[in-house]
Amino acid sequence: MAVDLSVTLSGRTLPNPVMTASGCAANGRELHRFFDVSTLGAFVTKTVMMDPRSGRGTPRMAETSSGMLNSIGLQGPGIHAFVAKDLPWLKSVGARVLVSIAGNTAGEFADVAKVLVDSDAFDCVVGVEVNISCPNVANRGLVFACDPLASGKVIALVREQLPRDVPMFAKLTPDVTDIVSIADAAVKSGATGLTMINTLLGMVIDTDRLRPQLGGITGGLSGPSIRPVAVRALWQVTAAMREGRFLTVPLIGVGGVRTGRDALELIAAGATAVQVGTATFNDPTAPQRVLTELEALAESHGVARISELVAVAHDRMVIP
Amino acid sequence: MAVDLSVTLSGRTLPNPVMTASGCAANGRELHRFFDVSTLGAFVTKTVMMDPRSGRGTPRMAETSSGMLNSIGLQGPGIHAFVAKDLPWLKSVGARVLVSIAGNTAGEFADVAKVLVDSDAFDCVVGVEVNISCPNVANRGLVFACDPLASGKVIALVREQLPRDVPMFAKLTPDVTDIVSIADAAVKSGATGLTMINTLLGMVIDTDRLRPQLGGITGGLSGPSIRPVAVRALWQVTAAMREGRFLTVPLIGVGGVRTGRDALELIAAGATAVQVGTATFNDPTAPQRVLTELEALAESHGVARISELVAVAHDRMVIP
Amino acid sequence: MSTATRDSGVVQVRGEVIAIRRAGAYHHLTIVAPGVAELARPGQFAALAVGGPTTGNLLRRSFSIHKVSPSGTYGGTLDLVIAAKGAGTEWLTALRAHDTVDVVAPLGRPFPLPTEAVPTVLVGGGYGSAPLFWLADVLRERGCTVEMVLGAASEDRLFGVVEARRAADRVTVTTDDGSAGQRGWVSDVLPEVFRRTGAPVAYACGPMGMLQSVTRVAAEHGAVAQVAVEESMACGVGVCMTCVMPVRGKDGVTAMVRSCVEGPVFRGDRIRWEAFHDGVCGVPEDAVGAPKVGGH
Amino acid sequence: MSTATRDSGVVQVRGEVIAIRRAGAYHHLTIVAPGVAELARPGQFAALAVGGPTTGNLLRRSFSIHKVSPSGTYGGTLDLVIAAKGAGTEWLTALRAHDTVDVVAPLGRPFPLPTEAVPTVLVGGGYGSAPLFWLADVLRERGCTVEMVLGAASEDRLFGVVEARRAADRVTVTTDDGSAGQRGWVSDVLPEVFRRTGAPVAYACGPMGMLQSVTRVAAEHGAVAQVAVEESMACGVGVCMTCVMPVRGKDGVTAMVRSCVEGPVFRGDRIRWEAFHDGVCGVPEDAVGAPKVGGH
Ligand SMILES: Cc1cc2nc3c(=O)[nH]c(=O)nc-3n(C[C@H](O)[C@H](O)[C@H](O)COP(=O)(O)OP(=O)(O)OC[C@H]3O[C@@H](n4cnc5c(N)ncnc54)[C@H](O)[C@@H]3O)c2cc1C
Ligand SMILES: Cc1cc2nc3c(=O)[nH]c(=O)nc-3n(C[C@H](O)[C@H](O)[C@H](O)COP(=O)(O)OP(=O)(O)OC[C@H]3O[C@@H](n4cnc5c(N)ncnc54)[C@H](O)[C@@H]3O)c2cc1C
Ligand SMILES: Cc1cc2nc3c(=O)[nH]c(=O)nc-3n(C[C@H](O)[C@H](O)[C@H](O)COP(=O)(O)O)c2cc1C
Ligand SMILES: Cc1cc2nc3c(=O)[nH]c(=O)nc-3n(C[C@H](O)[C@H](O)[C@H](O)COP(=O)(O)O)c2cc1C
Ligand code: FES
Ligand code: FES
Repeated sequence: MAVDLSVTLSGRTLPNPVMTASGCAANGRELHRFFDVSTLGAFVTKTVMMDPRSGRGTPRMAETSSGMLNSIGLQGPGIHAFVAKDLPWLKSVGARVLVSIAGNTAGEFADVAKVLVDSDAFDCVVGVEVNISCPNVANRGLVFACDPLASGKVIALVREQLPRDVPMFAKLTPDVTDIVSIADAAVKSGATGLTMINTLLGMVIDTDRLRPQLGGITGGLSGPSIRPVAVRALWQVTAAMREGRFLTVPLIGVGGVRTGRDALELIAAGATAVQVGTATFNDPTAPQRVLTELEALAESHGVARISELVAVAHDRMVIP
Repeated sequence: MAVDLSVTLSGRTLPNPVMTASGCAANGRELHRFFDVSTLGAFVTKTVMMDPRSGRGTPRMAETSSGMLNSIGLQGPGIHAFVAKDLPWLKSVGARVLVSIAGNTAGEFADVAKVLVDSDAFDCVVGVEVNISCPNVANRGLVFACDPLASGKVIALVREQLPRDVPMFAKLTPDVTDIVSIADAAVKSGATGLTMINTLLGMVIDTDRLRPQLGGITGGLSGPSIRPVAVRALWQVTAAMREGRFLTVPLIGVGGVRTGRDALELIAAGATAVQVGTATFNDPTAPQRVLTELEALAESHGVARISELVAVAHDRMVIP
Repeated sequence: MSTATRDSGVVQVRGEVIAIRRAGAYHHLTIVAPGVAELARPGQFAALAVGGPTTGNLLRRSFSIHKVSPSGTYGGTLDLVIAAKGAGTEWLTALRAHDTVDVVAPLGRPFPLPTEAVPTVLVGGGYGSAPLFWLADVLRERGCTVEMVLGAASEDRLFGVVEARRAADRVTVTTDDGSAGQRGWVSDVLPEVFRRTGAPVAYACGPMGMLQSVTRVAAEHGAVAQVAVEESMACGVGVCMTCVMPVRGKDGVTAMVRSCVEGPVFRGDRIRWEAFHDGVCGVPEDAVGAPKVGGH
Repeated sequence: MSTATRDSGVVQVRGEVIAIRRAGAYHHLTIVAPGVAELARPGQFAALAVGGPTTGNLLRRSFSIHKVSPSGTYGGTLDLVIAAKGAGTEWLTALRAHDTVDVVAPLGRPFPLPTEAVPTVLVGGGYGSAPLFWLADVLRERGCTVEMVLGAASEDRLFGVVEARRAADRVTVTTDDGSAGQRGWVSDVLPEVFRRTGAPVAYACGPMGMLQSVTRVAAEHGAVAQVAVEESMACGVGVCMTCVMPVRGKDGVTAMVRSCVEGPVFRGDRIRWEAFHDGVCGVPEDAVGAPKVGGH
């Protein structure tokens, strides 16, 4: 019997829970050579800011054990070019789009959101992902998502720009002492959902040249190596919501998903939807393959709806 | 030409910079079947607390991509049995011992240190590693090392128990927003060095049973997968010390070291000595092999002393 | 090739696979592993590194030693019987002749042998029978009679039925689905075997549930069960503390002991079976250092 | 086997290695990869997954396509020339016949061909010569004359000297140590080659330093250099933005462009060589979206 794969995220129903991860799929055209991107639950675009950005110098990557470091520096065309070219293309192929936005200041986030909302192709947008895991120019470059106050401020300002019915996900960094307090602040400030996790801050040293391997010195660690951290973050925030510490909102899981089994792991920990990032570099069809594998796995667990598996592990603990 | 491998850690000179990691080598006898543990720079013992502890139920481990999770729960014989049996044995084979201690409360850390100092075999101890990455019973189980104040308190109390000339290393967790502030607090409170990093908090869900795989639900993530986080932590703290933000103390690097090249990476980031943990489970001779490989690599870099390579990457950045 | 390991009863050696063949649902590997045969005793195990140089699977996989032979055309060999179930065992069972694999062996405590010539019962579940044929040979050399009971879910999951007929004085086979031997569990036939043989000792290797019932039935017949357990192991050599289980010592005190060094063979009646539940094992309240209420 | 990929000029296919042989310091692999040959043009590359199912090395490795053949006993094949230097290339060069490897190809932009029959110069450094023989064939089919210059550190690091004699009208070889051909660098002999041939276009593939000097010498002789660059690539398909370099567009504006989709072949005079320094490349101040002083 076919499993109903549809999931509802803050009022928007998607045909299935699998998405690309921001920055790991560009804006769609490249992957569309390998599979039809409209078959995914949603397509998540590369984080876009107000102005065009060159990003950092190179090298921008280092392979690590079961993962990689990147220091792209949010290279992108700027929101105006994005809404003029990328978003209409995604709409033209029938994709449901989760647009990732960022800013150097809280105000810039809101400005980017405004341009997006006013754009022609906005009706293909099923939500906005607010990438608060980027440096706050006003606070010595401290990442917004490391501080509940700064996080809350960004979310509140973006919320004002978005129509009420547009879902807004705050994307959190795991590089904090207490991710629950950041989640709490984001939800209280109006996030209708949370995406977890962004990359971990890491570094690789080139042992031949004895210097940092990345031009940007530190970079973001991603890939299967970090999946246990993503699962833990989803678990903690789900547990906090179940305890009623703040409003229950849907979570989007991301971090190290390479197979349908990995996706199920994040779902069982609390994610309603799942993004596939670095695995796409290993296999350009990864998001689609993960979806197929996840479907088969859900079927083998005998559920009628994939949503029955969301957070299921919280109810299945064995206390001997 | 042979490289001089000796390193000095807070006044104690060790023949080389390679150590076991606490909890990854038991207390010596088992590995001594594979290589002579006295050939290492130092042998780091499993964290010991005041009383015997059973540790947690099982499963206690999960393999992860290029790493593993553990939730042992600090199983151990208690400090009295340790000083009666384990320490004398290590002394009898000529090992230099770095003793890892912990407590449920700041006071317990100090009590454990006192028993250790008063013990007969104490002269083989080249330092104490204070494992503050464990839960503080007095503060809802929050890990000491997540809070600068709690960290400082433990360190100050242990310091009082140790003779002036006994090096004391605070072992830090990477699960914090700002590791430099914890390092700062530990050094200001009397740590003569820092060990970085302990495991990252992680979790694995068994996707057949749809429940947490570990009996203890969450566990510590270790192995090559976390090496980029260790390198980053060593780099940040070294950079802060070089900027004069607090006293410069030696760092012991730990996290994902499997080869001599990995050890060199941590050394180039700022570590004076290096511990080999999870890799020992893959290869019981790993600590000794890492030492051999590190020596060859140092030679290939043409240095006379390994200490010339400590933090060398900070001086070799290319800013194009 | 072999690392001289300090006269310590264990070697680490880069083994060479010289034969690999299917045996029902399992793969039977023969590995040249100099030094192992001279040290190994029935009930001990080998820990193999998996995945090759680029692998992301760091932990060793443990397997009961099926048999060893000290010399041969290629030097000492080691035989293992492996069920492919996950990444590591799939890699191992896909090896080809002449591939190499890093082996640490022998590990753990062997089956203790009776000091006198007594009747014995050997019980194997699935691939758990692998170490029993060699054990049977050793027991028979000592004048013991050996009766074997082999059980599995289905015929393809039985290992060594033919070999059993050679190694044992009598063999009973059970399968859950009746595809071979008697339909049912080994515990269904065991009472009769104990009654018939009057064996004071049973040796068993297989799933935990089976080991528990062998222990129970043995006790009901006044026999001692020596069981080889299988607990998740990260290191296999005693340094990680992941493989513990609650076992009562000679002094009656329960401790969480490492099954890789103090086991894998334990007296069944010393294991605190009641602490095991659906793949999870708790710490009995009376165990040494058990968490106090409200404590750690 | 091959994944039909939406008429998009690229296929992902589980290739089968049918031959692997040493060629000096390199390994020459022939892989059955149906669908690639029909789409590929000289200068494009293939991205291979490495390490097998348990690997911790996730990123694909990129290699210039040496040649393709649309049909054959085994179906279309793809040839690559690989230098073992790290984990991935060591794994690839240790493959044996009948092993499989996941291939995505062809990728990137090919060498642009002259519209008229003109003299051409092809310059290869080390394994950088791999794509040039096929290019030479295509150029000669169009009536171009081809003069080849092959350089390397030492004789064993030259690739295809014999093949060059077949494919080109004239061949010059240089090695840093003089172990074959002329001692020195390709840039030492290039001025003479340009003078002699009057070629308006040069094609080059090899280390960045070499590409820069080919560009310079070509410009000095009024020629355009088309160079195939090698920048660290995480995905090879245009989605990760790791492989960028500063390149001036037709409009004169510099942008950080992806060398995997807008390259790997660029006009040499469009690359902002001055931004490269000892393995690191900065963002020129005048590049689109470059960090402002005090800005990001
Ligand atoms: C003392 C002992 C003897 C054994 N003898 C045999 C034998 O003769 N034949 C045989 O086929 N199997 C035997 N096993 C079980 C075998 O070790 C596991 O099936 C194997 O480790 C699974 O590895 P995997 O990579 O296929 O599975 P995965 O699930 O990928 O393994 C993940 C991790 O869990 C550990 N693990 C998983 N299952 C087990 C298990 N049952 N026991 C211990 N660790 C486990 C693995 O070692 C690995 O670290 C024995 C186990 C022990 C402890
Ligand atoms: C367009 C292109 C064509 C190439 N053609 C060839 C060829 O024909 N023959 C050949 O031998 N090599 C070629 N290379 C270089 C080849 O890709 C690298 O040598 C290889 O990726 C190194 O992998 P490794 O695992 O051995 O090294 P590692 O150092 O372990 O690689 C680590 C990571 O860095 C990346 N990386 C390292 N060096 C390079 C590099 N030079 N270029 C791109 N990525 C790199 C790897 O892909 C991997 O992700 C080409 C590279 C590019 C970009
Ligand atoms: C090359 C690269 C670029 C990324 N760019 C972005 C980005 O622009 N915005 C963002 O929110 N996350 C970005 N990420 C983070 C991913 O979206 C994702 O959160 C993270 O990589 C963990 O998932 P993974 O392990 O599946 O890759 C990037 C990751 C990588 C590897
Ligand atoms: C099984 C296991 C047990 C550990 N026990 C301790 C411990 O008792 N005390 C401690 O300070 N660290 C403990 N650690 C952490 C290690 O000492 C080390 O900091 C960490 O594993 C990272 O290093 P690695 O990647 O080399 O393993 C343990 C790690 C593992 C894997
Ligand atoms: S498996 Fe590591 S102590 Fe037993
Ligand atoms: S390698 Fe990923 S965009 Fe070029």
